[in-house]
Amino acid sequence: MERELLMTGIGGQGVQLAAQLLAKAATRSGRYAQLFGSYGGMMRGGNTDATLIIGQEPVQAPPMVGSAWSALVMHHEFAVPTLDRLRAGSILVLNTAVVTRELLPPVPDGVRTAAIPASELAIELGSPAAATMVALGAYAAVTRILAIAELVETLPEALPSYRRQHVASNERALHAGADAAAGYGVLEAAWPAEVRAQA
Amino acid sequence: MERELLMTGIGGQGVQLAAQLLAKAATRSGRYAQLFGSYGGMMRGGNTDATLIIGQEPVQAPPMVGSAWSALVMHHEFAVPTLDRLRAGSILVLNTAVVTRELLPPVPDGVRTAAIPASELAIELGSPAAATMVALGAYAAVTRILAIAELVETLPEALPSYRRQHVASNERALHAGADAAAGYGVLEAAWPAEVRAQA
Amino acid sequence: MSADTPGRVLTRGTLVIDVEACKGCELCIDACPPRVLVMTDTATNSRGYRYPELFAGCIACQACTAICPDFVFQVYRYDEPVELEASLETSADDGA
Amino acid sequence: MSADTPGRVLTRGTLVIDVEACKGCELCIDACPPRVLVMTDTATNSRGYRYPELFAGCIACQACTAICPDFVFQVYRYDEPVELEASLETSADDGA
Amino acid sequence: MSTDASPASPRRMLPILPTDAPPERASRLIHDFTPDLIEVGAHHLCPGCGEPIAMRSILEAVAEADAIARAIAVFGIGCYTAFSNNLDCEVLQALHGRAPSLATGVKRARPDLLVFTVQGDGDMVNEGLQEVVHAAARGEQVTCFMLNNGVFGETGGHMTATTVLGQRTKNTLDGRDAEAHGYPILMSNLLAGLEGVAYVARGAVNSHVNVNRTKKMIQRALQVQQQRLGFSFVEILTMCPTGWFIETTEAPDYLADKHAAVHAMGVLKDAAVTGGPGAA
Amino acid sequence: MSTDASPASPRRMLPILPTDAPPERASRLIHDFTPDLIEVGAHHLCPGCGEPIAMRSILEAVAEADAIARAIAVFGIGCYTAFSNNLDCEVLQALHGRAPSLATGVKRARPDLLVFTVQGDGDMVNEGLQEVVHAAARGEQVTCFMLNNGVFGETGGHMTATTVLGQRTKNTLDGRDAEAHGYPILMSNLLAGLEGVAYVARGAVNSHVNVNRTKKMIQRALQVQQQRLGFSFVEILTMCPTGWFIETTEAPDYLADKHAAVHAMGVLKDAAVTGGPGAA
Amino acid sequence: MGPEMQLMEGSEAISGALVAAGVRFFAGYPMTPFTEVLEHMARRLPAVGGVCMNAESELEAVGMAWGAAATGAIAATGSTGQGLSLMQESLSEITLARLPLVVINMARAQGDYWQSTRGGGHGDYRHLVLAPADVTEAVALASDAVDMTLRWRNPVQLFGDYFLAHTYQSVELPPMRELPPRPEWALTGESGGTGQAKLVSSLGSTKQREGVGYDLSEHYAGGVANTEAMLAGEPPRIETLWCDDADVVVVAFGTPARFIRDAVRKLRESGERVGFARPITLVPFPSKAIAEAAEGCRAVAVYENNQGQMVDDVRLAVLGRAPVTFIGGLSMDSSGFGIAPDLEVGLLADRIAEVLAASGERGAA
Amino acid sequence: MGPEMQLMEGSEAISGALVAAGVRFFAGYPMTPFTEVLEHMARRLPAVGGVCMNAESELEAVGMAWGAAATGAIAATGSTGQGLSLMQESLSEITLARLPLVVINMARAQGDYWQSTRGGGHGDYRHLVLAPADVTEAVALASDAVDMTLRWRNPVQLFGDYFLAHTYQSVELPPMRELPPRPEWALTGESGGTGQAKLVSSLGSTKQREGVGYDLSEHYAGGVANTEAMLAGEPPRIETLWCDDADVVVVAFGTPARFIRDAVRKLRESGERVGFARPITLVPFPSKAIAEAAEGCRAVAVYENNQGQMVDDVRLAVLGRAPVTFIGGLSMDSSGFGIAPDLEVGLLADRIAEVLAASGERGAA
Ligand SMILES: Cc1ncc(C[n+]2csc(CCOP(=O)(O)OP(=O)(O)O)c2C)c(N)n1
Ligand SMILES: Cc1ncc(C[n+]2csc(CCOP(=O)(O)OP(=O)(O)O)c2C)c(N)n1
Ligand code: SF4
Ligand code: SF4
Ligand code: SF4
Ligand code: SF4
Ligand code: SF4
Ligand code: SF4
Ligand SMILES: [Mg+2]
Ligand SMILES: [Mg+2]
Repeated sequence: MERELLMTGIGGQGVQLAAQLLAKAATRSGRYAQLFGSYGGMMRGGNTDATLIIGQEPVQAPPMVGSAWSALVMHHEFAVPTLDRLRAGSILVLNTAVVTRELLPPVPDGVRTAAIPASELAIELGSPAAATMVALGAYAAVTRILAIAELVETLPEALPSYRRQHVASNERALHAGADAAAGYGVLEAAWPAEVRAQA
Repeated sequence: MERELLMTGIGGQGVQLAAQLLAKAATRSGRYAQLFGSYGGMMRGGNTDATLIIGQEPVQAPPMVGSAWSALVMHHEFAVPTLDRLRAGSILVLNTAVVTRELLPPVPDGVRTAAIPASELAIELGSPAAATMVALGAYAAVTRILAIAELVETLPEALPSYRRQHVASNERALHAGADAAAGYGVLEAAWPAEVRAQA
Repeated sequence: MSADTPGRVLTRGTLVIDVEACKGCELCIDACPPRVLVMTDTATNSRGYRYPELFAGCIACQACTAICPDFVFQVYRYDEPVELEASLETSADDGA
Repeated sequence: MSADTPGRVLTRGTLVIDVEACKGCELCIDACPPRVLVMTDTATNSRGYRYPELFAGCIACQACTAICPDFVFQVYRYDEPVELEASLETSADDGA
Repeated sequence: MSTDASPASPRRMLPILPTDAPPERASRLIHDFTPDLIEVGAHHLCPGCGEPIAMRSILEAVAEADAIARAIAVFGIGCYTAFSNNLDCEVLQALHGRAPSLATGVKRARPDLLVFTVQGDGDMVNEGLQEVVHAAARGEQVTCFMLNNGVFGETGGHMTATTVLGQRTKNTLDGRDAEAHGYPILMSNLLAGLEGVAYVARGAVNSHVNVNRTKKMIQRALQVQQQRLGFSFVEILTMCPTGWFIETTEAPDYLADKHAAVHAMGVLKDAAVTGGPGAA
Repeated sequence: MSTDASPASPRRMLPILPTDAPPERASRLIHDFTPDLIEVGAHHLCPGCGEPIAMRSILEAVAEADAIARAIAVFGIGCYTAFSNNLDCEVLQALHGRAPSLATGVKRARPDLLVFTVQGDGDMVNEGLQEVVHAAARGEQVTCFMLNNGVFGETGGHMTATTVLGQRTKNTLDGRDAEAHGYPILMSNLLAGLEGVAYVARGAVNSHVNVNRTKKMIQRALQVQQQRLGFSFVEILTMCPTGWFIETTEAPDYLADKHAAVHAMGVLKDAAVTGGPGAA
Repeated sequence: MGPEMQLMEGSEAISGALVAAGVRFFAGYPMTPFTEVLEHMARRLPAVGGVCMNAESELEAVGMAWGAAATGAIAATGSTGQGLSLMQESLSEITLARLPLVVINMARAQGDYWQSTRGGGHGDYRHLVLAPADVTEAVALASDAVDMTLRWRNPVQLFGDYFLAHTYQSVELPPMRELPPRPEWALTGESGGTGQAKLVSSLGSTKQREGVGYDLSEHYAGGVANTEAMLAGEPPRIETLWCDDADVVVVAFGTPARFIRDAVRKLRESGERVGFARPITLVPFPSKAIAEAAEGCRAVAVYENNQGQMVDDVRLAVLGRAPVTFIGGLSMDSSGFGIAPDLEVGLLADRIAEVLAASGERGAA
Repeated sequence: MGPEMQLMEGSEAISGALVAAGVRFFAGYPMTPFTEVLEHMARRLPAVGGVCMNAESELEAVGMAWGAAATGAIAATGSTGQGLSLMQESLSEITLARLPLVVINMARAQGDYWQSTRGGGHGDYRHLVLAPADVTEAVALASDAVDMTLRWRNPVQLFGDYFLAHTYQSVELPPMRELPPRPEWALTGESGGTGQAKLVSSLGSTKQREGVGYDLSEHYAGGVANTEAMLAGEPPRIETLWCDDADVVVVAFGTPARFIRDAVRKLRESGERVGFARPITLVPFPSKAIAEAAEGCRAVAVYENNQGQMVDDVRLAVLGRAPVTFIGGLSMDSSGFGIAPDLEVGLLADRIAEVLAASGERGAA
């Protein structure tokens, strides 16, 4: 079973770091992750996207997929190709602090959305750059892709050495996201029960 | 009709110059020549060979042939592959001043030989380097491949500019060779009568 | 050269600043001899970059435009210098 | 150094010349300080090259072997110099 | 564009002058946004990059020499390549390192044209060292401009053959160490020693004073070419805050203190002074 | 072998000494035919060629440094390549121009070995200029020997990047002309200016005095390498009568009057004197 | 799966695998998407006593690797597109000199298939070419590349792309291997003065005996024999899926093959009889396996991210037994890095469906 | 035949023909057997106001030719083996930049067939490749090469060898042609400052419009279209003899084909039904004509002076309709120049006879 997560945002939102964290945490948990990130150069405000696939067996899917189980949209500017790949039943975590209703490009029918004002929560936490961490916390909560604890444990390894002092703030961001998503419950569990038990 | 002439000698005997002269004269006479020379570097005493083909139409034969209508052997040292390519009826002009009976490698049966002490005659003429010119004169005489006059006319063009002063001595060498071969008559005329008339 | 009236500063020229072209590198800030260029505090252009603003006292020396990697400036020289209201900060050496 | 007996020349060493290896370039001829090396007139080795021959008066200086491109020489130094019969030519400066 | 007028900042109190339109007061435009020959002003080079500054000076000099309609620029490969399809001046794009040979072909085929290359240190001193040295020794009547930032900016800030000792780059993690990575090549000094070379100068764009000084070098180099005095060369030290892993505002001083301390600025050779190639 | 004793020649009268066997008189062999490390003495280089002389000196120096069993020679491509399969010293054959990079790989993999290249002017200054300059700047602990005859001997005597002005070669039929073909590169001078370089000297083999002087340069260069002082380089001017289209006997003077007049002999740099690379 | 599993991008995983397999010398020059291989090598090699050279250019990189390889060090180099083109002269001669070398070809798209498989240099030579489709396979093939290059004394290429270099996957690096003993042909200096001094040369390693010069013909004949033995002795590898009853078999290699596999899987799921074949070794090409996979099918479709190169090898394998249709195309990627934005599973499935439609059903005349 | 006929070696004749056809810029670096082309160019070009550069290396030679070509001068360069390998990066990019260029490839033997016909550089590109068998044909093809390279704005190679370079033949050089007008894409400096300044680049010649960067995909698509048009538009050429009733057709190219032709003629004379086919254009390969020539024969034999490269193209042409046997082999020439001492008409005839014997007679099952 492979679970696809598409992430899209703009430079400075921390999309790649969050993607790395989830992929590393999944690997630590004994799952197989595959992550392909792309970003438009070093310019601020450029697009930043990631295709993350987590499976219980070595990943078979290609680095970029045409259809995804879930998405995490931090910004609307380059979001169209991501939203286009969602299908009925896909899970969408939306950073509503930036992507307001008016700015949101069309979303396929049947997509289940968790609206999380991630950027706002991050600013409130004093870590505006941790916006995607907040959204990731929410994503983990509504999908049970991994436990928040598993993400937190992986933080020290995922952060570049010169950013290790940010472990605590990122931890807070993950929890804040999970808390913000509490109202959605589990939209769809990523893994069948027996697998979750195993992990 | 194509007539093959293989030439072999050692550095310093003037083999390549004689080959060039015949090829150029043939071209001037409206025939088609093809000449491929090979020599073993700049060392004195190295081999020097040439495959010359003259035809009335553009030459079809490859640059080096397996079987030849005639040969001109100035030295025995590297002569075996040349003699091997002669067949019954082939014409051989042999520089007997160097290639004595004892030194001569086996010659196929039926080869018609004109024995010309070319090197000796050249020394007598005071032009030891013109040995192959003498042999070429003899060759022209016994094959009528071209008239001696045609060779003589081409001399100025064939000699490199810094050797133009040698026209006269080379002319003498050609005649001396033809004279020396007089006793053999025409062993075989290179071209059918009508062709000769045309030229 | 000409002594400034206190509280006012002799101004020989001015700029047009193509704010949208700016990438916020601040090279112009240090380059400006009278230090009349100052970065916005938090205001940014649409790409998210802060950009310079001009105070009185420009001497039209073209230093800012010489060093700006993003071709942000037009420099104009006044036909006649004028005195404009200045601030303490901009005339002080440690400027903005 | 030691004055030569007239008609004889002090000789400090000698050569072995690998005549077959020689390519007749004559570099040794000019290199030899006492000019005791001379090319054959017409004699050649089997490849057709003339080669050097040695007269009395070698000083075992190794100049010939230093410059010979074809490694033709062995140089021997006599334990004791000897006087050998010389020729006018070889002791003269314009030598052979 | 969001305008912020937070009253917390004292600076906001100052009289900011309007700069969104030409002044109404009588005045003269003395320097425009973009040099005439750069067709699209906006480029995607990094904030604080020195290369656009150098590029601008080169183009201004070509325009001022009134040579726009008889010039061909040959571009190398590096970040500056962003300008190769962005100029209103004819451009031939070369492969990485090969521009001087292409420029040679252009100039020999069209000796009447003004031919110059735009290359970086990676392009010229690494990949294409041989080409430029040969062109210089040949006394080729072309001008080569080298934007020297001591790194391959384009690939992310790796060491080049001009990186100074001790400089940290992406693949000299502990700083360039002579034992492991050797010494920098001082390109201007190397070329100045060649007989075919008529003009060599090293400038920089880390201050407006240096920008102006360098502009004069560029002008002189083009002049030397037009007078057919021999090969001309201007090396321009440029900031690369991205590849140097420092703030944009630190880059000009870093250039002066590190890079220019080794690659010293100045005119190293001028045929007019020494009497032309061959006179040295 | 035909011995001629024509009575017409007065020289035949002179007492020619026997030289076909070692002397019977008590004596000591002080110089043998072929240096120990040249396995097959005979080679097919032209009469009067300077390259075998240089080759001999290099090998003698290696032997005298007692480094035979820990040396690797890296050969370029030129007439001297005839020696690459002819030595009792380990040899790595490089492509035309690439020897310094191969030598770098060898030395970095085996820093304990003595590594040197044997290249010609065509190989080093034409095809492989970049490789040697980079290796030198890197302060690579190898020695490069360059046999400089100012032509591609191997291809028949064409102009190289060291051919002096006015020299007639196969493709500069009217002599090398600066306008058309540029100026020669003075390789030793170029390298001496690089910081990583510890030793540079230019010798020649056109007289036994120069052969001996050059031998000392070679010895010193190898010493410099063994002391890990930096890159070392000896350029050796060699005769190429074939490529120069002159008599063998004229070649030594031609070298002195033409080639060495431009490529001047001498020690250009010695780290022991100047204090090692980096001290300059 | 295990505690040693780590998330790594392809470049890092390949570097790690090479070092684990014994590579101790690397030289390279940055170029996207090869750059990170160089960076990871620069980090990993010094730690194990190896050497990584920041060569001044690709020409010099391959030369340095050549020199190191001649001493018996296990050496590697690599580049991308233009850089590999520059190395062709040396790659050709290193092969003639019978030296082992691992070449990491992080290609931009797949336009260099011919260069890699035919040899872009001069003369007759072949490199073994391994084309992993993902990071896990790249790790395995990197180890194999080291084994193969030592076994045959012939360069071996790992043919990857931007995706392979930059995709992160959970992988387990193999443990560090003990270095094999230095091969007897390697230069060490020690044979000098013995009368048997070694020679490593593309012209042969036999010293001059009689006469002058190398024994070129002997050397060339040896090279030919080695190439033949290598091509015959190294088993071709391929991944095939669902070919037994396929109407159409689709052939693709490298990362693009994963997109094709996905497209084929999709078509299978919707009931189409489509098969999938992915050559893992491009040299030797799995011709027999492809011919078998194509046995009885109505058409073979070939996808490559180029104008059609491997399609020749597929045609040579199938040799007229089924029509071979090219469904690939040049990467129109505006970054120039060949990340192939046209690699869309849906689009690929459509192209395959077209071939299916045109070819009719298996067994039907 | 006429008074203008002169005896010339191939190198000189090719040089003369190129200059007559309009080549005005040449740059090269000596290497046997290409050297004489350079020498003759150095003699002939200045006389007609052209330029011949003694480039310091092959890399620089091809760069100089590139620069000259960009100004609209008809340019040529060339080399041999190693030298051509060094040029691959540039040859690839010159093609992408859509510049005309004539490349004289005086190969050592025929081991560089793949390099020439597939392109040894990076990416998808093809050069037209013309392989004359003798000097007369070389003269004609040299003129055609100039026409073709101007017609397609794509490099064209003349693939010769030691024999072609060094064989003297009686030939007539074509008269000097008038130079064509400078093409509109050529750089002249003049468009500078007009707002439409020209750009010549392998990344495209469209200037930056919206956004940043070249329009790579447009440029690549244009290149693909040009390559396809060229390959379809340039008629393949071939010489065929005695194929109609042949039991075995022998395919060979270049000078070696003349030895094969002689061998085939000999076999015909002794009553054997052997045919001969010689591709004159290697790109485009005369596949259709080969397939036709092979129609009904029992076997196709391919001779090349290499380990077997063109044999792939023959197999692709015949596509299983007849067995294809390789009867060539690597040149074992000890000079290294590939003059192929194994090219013996008798020996070749024997090899062909073997294929004949093994294949049985035409029409017999
Ligand atoms: C043959 C080749 N190798 C490598 C590259 C990758 N590459 C592109 S730009 C560049 C470095 C450019 O450095 P520099 O010229 O200093 O320019 P900068 O980016 O610093 O402006 C490299 C290595 C290439 N394009 N071609
Ligand atoms: C890439 C390449 N280009 C050209 C050649 C042909 N070539 C062989 S040796 C040589 C010149 C050698 O010159 P140099 O190094 O000066 O040696 P010399 O022959 O003068 O001793 C050339 C051009 C070659 N072998 N390889
Ligand atoms: S120098 Fe230019 S880009 Fe940088 S801050 Fe000033 S105006 Fe902006
Ligand atoms: S023109 Fe001079 S004084 Fe005016 S803003 Fe620019 S730098 Fe400052
Ligand atoms: S130097 Fe040597 S090769 Fe030359 S003539 Fe003297 S002995 Fe003979
Ligand atoms: S050793 Fe000296 S003196 Fe004796 S022959 Fe040689 S050069 Fe002359
Ligand atoms: S990487 Fe450096 S050189 Fe390149 S654009 Fe950025 S600052 Fe400029
Ligand atoms: S051509 Fe010159 S370098 Fe070569 S062997 Fe002859 S003399 Fe020596
Ligand atoms: Mg740079
Ligand atoms: Mg030389």
